[in-house]
Amino acid sequence: MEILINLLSTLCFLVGGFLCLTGGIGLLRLPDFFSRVHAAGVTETLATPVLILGILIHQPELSLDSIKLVLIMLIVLATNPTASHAMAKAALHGGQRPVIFDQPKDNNDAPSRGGDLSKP
Amino acid sequence: MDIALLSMLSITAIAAIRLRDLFAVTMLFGIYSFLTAAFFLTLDAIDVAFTEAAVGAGVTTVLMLATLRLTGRYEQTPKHSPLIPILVVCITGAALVYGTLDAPTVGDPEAPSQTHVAPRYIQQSADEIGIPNMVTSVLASYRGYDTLGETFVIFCAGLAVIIILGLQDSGEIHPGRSAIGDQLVLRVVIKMLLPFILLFALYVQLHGDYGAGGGFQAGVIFASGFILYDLVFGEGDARLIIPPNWLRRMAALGVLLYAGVGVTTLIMGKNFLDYSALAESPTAGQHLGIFLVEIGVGITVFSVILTIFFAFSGRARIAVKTGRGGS
Amino acid sequence: MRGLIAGTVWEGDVMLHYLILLPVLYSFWLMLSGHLSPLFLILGALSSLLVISLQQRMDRIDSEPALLKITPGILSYALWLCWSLLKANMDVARRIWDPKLPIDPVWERLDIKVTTPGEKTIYANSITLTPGTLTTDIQDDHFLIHTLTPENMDELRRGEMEERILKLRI
Amino acid sequence: MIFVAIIAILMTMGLALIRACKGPTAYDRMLAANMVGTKAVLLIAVGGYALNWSGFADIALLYALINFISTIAVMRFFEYQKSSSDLSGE
Repeated sequence: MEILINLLSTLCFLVGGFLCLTGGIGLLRLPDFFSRVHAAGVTETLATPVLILGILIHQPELSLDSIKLVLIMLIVLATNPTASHAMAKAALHGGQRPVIFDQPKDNNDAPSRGGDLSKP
Repeated sequence: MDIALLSMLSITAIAAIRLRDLFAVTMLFGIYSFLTAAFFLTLDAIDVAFTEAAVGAGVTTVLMLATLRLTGRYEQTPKHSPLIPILVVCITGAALVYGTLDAPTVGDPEAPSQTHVAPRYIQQSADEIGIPNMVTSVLASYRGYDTLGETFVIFCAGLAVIIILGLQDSGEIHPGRSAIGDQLVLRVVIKMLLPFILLFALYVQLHGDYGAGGGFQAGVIFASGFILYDLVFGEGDARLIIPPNWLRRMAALGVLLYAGVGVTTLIMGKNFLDYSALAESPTAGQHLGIFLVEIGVGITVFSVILTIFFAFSGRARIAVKTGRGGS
Repeated sequence: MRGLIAGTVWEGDVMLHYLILLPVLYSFWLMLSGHLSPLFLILGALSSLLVISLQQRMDRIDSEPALLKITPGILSYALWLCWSLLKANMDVARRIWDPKLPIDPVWERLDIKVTTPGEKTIYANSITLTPGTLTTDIQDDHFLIHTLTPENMDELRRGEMEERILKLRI
Repeated sequence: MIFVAIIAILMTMGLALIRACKGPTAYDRMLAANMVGTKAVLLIAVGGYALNWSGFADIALLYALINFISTIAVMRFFEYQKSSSDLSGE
């Protein structure tokens, strides 16, 4: 049983650490602001819960701190997309436009660059 | 971990100096604060880390940004050569490093800071004050004078800002949406989150005896909650909820509460701020005294920080208005 | 009064909201504090009441109360969201580590069926929470979505997430 | 094993720092700063657990809240700055 717990928590820490790094690499590699938001999302949406899950499994017994860790996870999950969305909207409002490599589909309803979206 | 944090700190600092875009510099300072607080944690200074997180990363960033609204976004390129400042900094730094050669190493049991009053605080505070968190008992009881002085300093800072920038009453302000106030998601999430932030601040205020926290941090967090509300729902609404003239009175009230506790102990025949006079048993008196004093600190810090924020943002609004009239 | 989550609300709804919020806040306090001495229980109750009264003042002044609604479907939605988060994360992580960086960002309009502010918030935040998709703007009848790949966009257009949110009846 | 996670978090903070220094736009810096903040929350939660700091959960909770507030503040003032500079540009 103990071996299983150790194995599981180790797995959680490794996966969480790896996901964190993925986000960091993505933040550097991706070409424009909007795609970088996705990279930041990877770290925040999965790495945080996985790492906190790792701690929860690793702990010998439930305590007040474990409840607080769950609260932290919930707050991060609630605030992070909000902040990302608000940043994306601010960037849009500030005149940034996403880089789109090519437009294979000819959607009529697709917003043209700098079209009616930039309504203040 | 220390080395990694320290090297990141220096990278941030150098980048902050090199950049001319003050917005970017402010954000880098935010990062710097986060790193500093993490560093304090590795030194096991929980209370300091708590303060650094609340003040350095939260309120300072907001106030610096509010200042940037009043000034400009870009720093002017300096006209003089950087050589002389660099020389001065190098000499001072070298002198400081030379000074540390004589200083005892961290954790040396023979160091003066460990042999003077610290043993008494560590060994006897639990008996004398009856509070598990030593930092709180040192801050509010042993060093009660210092903390009273600090509270006065904060109060005076608030006064100075009001005198220089002025604080408009809510009469001339019309409630309205702020620049990013039309963001639906932000409004909903913040309205849901705000009660929890405020309750967390109250928890920090009231649990200073047991864990990291106390009046200073709690006041800052409580004020941050209102600043957040102001940022999203517009300052008209925020000023209706806490009118600026309340804030002025509350700032004075906090200081008066603190000093009043001191005067009460005087009247009851003990020294100024010797809380053991407040109840039959000395520890119960200490508990009550520290509790009241911390509340005084919390009220003052909260109202002064919010006052400063309102004064800055109100000033910025006037600046924009007159700028528009001129063009 | 205009509610921030449910559309139009009445005074009674608002009172009920505070009645729900009070125990929620008090349990939050208990989770934070962990001290069960009478002093701290009373202080917690007083603090919760203070926060509620401040909240009430805010609601009265901006007249946009955010009403809590607890619906039974929320748990199953959360589980489903976790599962789709897992899938999306693996996909994006794979693309980031791929030396060729196989991304093809799309930025398009997505027509929505959700109407109330609460549903819109949950939908927009769920989209943003899922890596690979990002809500950049919210209008009355459509979102603007930025996705890393066209497949992500097609997934959204199929509208499974939206159906599930509509079933929540928030 | 928990130290592998800590090192990974520290490295991620470093990578985000590089992005914050490089820019190029203010929004990128904002994003990087936000990410450093969330990584600090994680670092305190994981590191605090591993090294047995007392009260680490409180501080991580505070960080999570403060990080959000400062991101919103940066955004708000950035928008404001832009709109007022537009005004003066007219």
